[in-house]
Amino acid sequence: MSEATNNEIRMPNPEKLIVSSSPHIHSKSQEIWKIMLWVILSLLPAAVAGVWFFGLPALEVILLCVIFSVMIEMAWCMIEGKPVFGTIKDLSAVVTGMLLAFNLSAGVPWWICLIGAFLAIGLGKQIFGGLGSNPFNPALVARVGLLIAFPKIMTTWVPTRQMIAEAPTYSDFISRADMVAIRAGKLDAVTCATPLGFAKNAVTPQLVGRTPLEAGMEKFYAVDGQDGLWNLFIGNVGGCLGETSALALLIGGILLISLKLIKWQVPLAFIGTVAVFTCIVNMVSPTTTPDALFHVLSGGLFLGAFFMATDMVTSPMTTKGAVIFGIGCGLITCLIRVWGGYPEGVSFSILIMNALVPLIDRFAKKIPFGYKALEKGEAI
Amino acid sequence: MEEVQKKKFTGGIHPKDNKELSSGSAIQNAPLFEKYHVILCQHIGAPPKLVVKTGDTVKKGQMIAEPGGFVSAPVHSPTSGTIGKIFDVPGPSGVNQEAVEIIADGQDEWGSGLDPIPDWQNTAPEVLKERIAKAGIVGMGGAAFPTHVKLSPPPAKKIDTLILNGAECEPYLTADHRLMLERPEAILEGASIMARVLGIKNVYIGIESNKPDAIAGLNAKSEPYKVNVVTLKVRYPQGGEKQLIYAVTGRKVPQGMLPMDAGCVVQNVGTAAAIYDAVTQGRPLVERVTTVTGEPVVNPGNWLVRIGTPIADVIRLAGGVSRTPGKVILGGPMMGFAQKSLEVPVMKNTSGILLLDQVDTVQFTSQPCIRCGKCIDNCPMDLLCGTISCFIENEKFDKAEELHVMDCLECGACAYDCPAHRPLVQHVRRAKAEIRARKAKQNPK
Amino acid sequence: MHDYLQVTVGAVLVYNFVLSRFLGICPFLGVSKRIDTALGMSGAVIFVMTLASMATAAVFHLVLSKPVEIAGLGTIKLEFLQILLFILIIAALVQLVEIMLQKFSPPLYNALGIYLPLITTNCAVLGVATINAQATYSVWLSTINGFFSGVGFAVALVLFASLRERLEMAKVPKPFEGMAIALITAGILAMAFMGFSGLC
Amino acid sequence: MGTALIALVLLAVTGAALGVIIGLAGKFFAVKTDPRIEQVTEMLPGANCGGCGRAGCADFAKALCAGEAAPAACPASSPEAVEQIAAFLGISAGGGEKKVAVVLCGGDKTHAGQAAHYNGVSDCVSASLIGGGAKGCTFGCLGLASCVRACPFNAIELVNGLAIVHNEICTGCGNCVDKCPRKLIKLVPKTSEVHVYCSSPEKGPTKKKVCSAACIGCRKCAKNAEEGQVEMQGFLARVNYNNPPSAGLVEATGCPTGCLRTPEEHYRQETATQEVA
Repeated sequence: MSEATNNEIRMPNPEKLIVSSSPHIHSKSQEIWKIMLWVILSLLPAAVAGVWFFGLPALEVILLCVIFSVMIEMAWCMIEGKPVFGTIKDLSAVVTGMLLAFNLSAGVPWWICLIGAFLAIGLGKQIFGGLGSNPFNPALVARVGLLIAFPKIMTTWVPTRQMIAEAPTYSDFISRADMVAIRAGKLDAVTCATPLGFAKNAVTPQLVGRTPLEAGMEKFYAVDGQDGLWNLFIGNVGGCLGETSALALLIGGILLISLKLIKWQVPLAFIGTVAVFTCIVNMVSPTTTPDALFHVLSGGLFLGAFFMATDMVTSPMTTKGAVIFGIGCGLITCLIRVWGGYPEGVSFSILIMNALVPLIDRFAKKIPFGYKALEKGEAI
Repeated sequence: MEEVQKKKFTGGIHPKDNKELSSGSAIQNAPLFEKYHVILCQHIGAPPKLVVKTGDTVKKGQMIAEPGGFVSAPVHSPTSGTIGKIFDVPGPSGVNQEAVEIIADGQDEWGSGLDPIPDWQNTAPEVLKERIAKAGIVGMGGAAFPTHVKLSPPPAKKIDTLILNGAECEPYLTADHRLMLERPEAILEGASIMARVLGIKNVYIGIESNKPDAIAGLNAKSEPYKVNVVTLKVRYPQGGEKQLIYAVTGRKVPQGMLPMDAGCVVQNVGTAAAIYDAVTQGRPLVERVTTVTGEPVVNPGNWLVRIGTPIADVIRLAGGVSRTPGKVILGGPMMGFAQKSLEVPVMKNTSGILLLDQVDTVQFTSQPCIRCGKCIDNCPMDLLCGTISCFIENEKFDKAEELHVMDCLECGACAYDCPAHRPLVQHVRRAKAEIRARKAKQNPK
Repeated sequence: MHDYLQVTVGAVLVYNFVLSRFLGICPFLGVSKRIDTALGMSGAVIFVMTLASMATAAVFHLVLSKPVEIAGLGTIKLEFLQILLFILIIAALVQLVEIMLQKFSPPLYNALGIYLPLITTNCAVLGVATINAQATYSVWLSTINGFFSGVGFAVALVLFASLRERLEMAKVPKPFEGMAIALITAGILAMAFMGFSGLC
Repeated sequence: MGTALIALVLLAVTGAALGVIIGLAGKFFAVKTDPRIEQVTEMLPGANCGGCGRAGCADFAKALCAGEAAPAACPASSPEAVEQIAAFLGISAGGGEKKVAVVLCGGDKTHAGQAAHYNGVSDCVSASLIGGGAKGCTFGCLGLASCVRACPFNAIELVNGLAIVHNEICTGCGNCVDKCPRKLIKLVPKTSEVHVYCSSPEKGPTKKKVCSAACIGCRKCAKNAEEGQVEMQGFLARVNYNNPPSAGLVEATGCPTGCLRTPEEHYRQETATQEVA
């Protein structure tokens, strides 16, 4: 080859080359912000359902939580000396904000959102070193923290639009509590109980000649008419704004599972354990707790099973561990729901299982390729 | 005879293979260049000893360095000419290595001193094995382990299967693919020679299903050689030794052991063709097929280049680049080595020269692991990659060892899918180096 | 039966010594850096708590709860001696455990270091003794309560140790490194355990 | 009065009984330990640096009491502390010169360029495994602070991409020596006043291409020093640390690239170039 042609050929400039370890290419679809974006998208059905049932105040709570979460993350990064827009770009703060809002009643005042966002982002995540280092689910840290600090506000539920419109007898069972004081003029001054609250008989006075559970359940079905379970499924019941609609959560959950962003074993083990456990208890002693279907559809079980227990950072990494984690969550949830002091145990159970994750990780390891062959002596 | 793979390993990834860039272009012979830099140690094992000195004249194929032991291989001159200086050139691993400069005289005259053995079917296996050793043949797929050593299993190990690796699971690379298309007989006959050396009957050739033309071509010619062509699922790292054995035979190589512990010997298809040349033509390993590819390359393709050609010359053959690449990689994008110099010569195991645009290369970060578990799902060895890398990052090498970090293939399937862009393979390499150093310190032998 | 179940579940989960009663925080924070030492400490605490409960309950029922009549001095109730006597017994017990450990398991003895003698003055041990006395549990029930209180302590300690092993690899901001983040984690853990309240 | 008496008697009896039990247990299960071990451990610095070759200070103290080691084997103790331990145990302190570590490379960011961009783990071992690191000189300091992290005494500082040991803090424990993948760190006598800050065995012109502060093998220093004080190892001048030259050599030589320096001058110049950069 002659010198002349050599000069025309453009060659790479060695000084501009990058040296780094193999592999040199990367899957373009695997980015933290893309994962978070999918989670946000799959949370949207539940958000829409929340706004549909609880009205614009629900939207306001969602927006406030998201905005506060993002702002607190930015502020934290600023104080810590990190780039202010550095970590919000991965959208994890938005996800945390949404999950936090889903765990609040539609009727909470703005400052609950602020405190919740601070608990979630500050105490739940950034204090441990940011995304990836937090051992507990940030949104749940905030929810449990708020529940303990402000029990009254956190257990005051607003009824859905349909409930107010359709059931004139509704007012018999609502306590005209201090809703006015909480959100002056924004909602009707009514509150209602969650289905699990009815079951726990936490708010209804006991009727003569019936067990507390029967009385509670009767009231639940009386409030919601014949379609009690259907209402439970679509979310036309009282509760946190994002947890009531099992249908919407199921849609989002299936989206996440089909994208392989969460392990399907966790929700299955979680919900399955609750179903089996409550079914057994209900069969042995029907007066202790309602039937399994009621338990599965009520409370924050779907939200917890699909979106909180499956949080990558705070759940085990192996499939084996994920199953153990799910079963553990289910058991603790049932324990608290059936015999505990709180009507709902999903948040507590996930938080406790979060703490167990390092131990689960330690014992639920995978057997590397070729190790079984070594033990069995399959070698020739 | 065509077969379908028996077992499928768990994990693995399916990156876009981009093989269409160069798979259509036939192997071209590279022209003779003025100078070659032949690195002396081109294999795993004892370094060879130089047998020529500056000023000597050599013929093409003449031995310029003799083996330094049993696990070693000789090195031959890629062309006829005179020996220039003996100096250090940048090696593919980035460390300078001793090399011999050969100034071509333009005659390109053969003089290997090895006679062809056309009647190998009736030649003693020992003679064939010696020929393979003398021809300096090493594994051409990547590891560069001397082939005659692989063909000399200890008598205690019963070998019953020879597997030719034609999976070529690395994206971009097409050298093996073209070789299988253009020289199927050489590969099949080379396989038969190896089968004779090993004294076995079962010979398989595993090819990923994305090369249907190669499968069909080899199938059509395989009958007289009694070689079974196995179609493999397209999955990286299907071409990993242990994964290939598992796919073809259904046997798992026990942890920490070699393929021969599962009764198998695995050889690259390029090695088989080189053995064919060495035995039937009497030609030592002085040239090989290399793919030059990547989006920035003007004319990607496959070239038969002499060992010792600086990669700058090879890139020039492909017309240079149309834009500044971000990386120059020897080997494939998953396991190859990024280069900082274009003076690195082609080695016996250089299967490809890959140039990548900067936007296509991964930008590693030290972001914390978000524990998504992608790496664990992808790992073909079923290791807890993410946890291991966290331990290594905190210099807890003993804990990483407890999690079997030493079994890692470094295939890169973990880091490929890591949403946090963590340099998992680099962590593993560091841990392996540190653990080996610690062990060497504990028992200095 | 119900009594036993209530005592068991109560001691382990609901009235967990560390996470609910906030007793025994010193060894909880001190020996929770590694799971191995946490397990050793847990064993020691379970052992001491069980024995201490049994011994103190026996003393309580035999001596302290009964009015003693002594000639010339009249009837005296000795309950006021409870804490003094309990501390004496516990201190002696711990001393015994320490001597035994040093003899039979030197690595554990070394690993526990200063914390073993600290069990002597550990409020959790004295706590379980006084709780037993307050609730006037029988000797048998006291022993069970002591054992399961120890188990509850162990559960909290091992959980916490595993969390701290993980936190060691986290990039915690400078001001919160070390004990600060450990205390915050313990706080969240205690919050989570509040979910068990009302179980019995 | 009676109550107090009863209380006293009761406590005294219980205490006495328990005391007897513990006393007996102590006798039966007695473990013999050398009380000196604990005291010696307290006299040691407690950095657990491993510089003595033992697993931490407590292990070293055990070895000291057993007579298996000499107090001076502890590199981190001051001479006074060594004397104190020797006096306490009634043994000789043991000889040995005080050593310090030195990073024999002067290729900072200003003088030695990068051949390519490095993207990966910020650790020297990791970087050297990937294409031998991105630095132009394949023998120079990678500047990714592996030795800085390895030092239990914070004696190594990264100045302008170059690791520099602070002699006054360094105890010579040698933890950093193994950490350097380029083998640039040597333990030298604390008294040595001059070093050749280069470790590249390559030929002068080759070195010059990648680093302007390299030893080009001009032999000026070897000629100016006394016989045997500076040796030539191929193309590299090496100070003979068994017979180190005095600081005056620097001025006498006038090293053309300035890689022959005293440690103080080395630190001063690198800080100065860092400020410029």
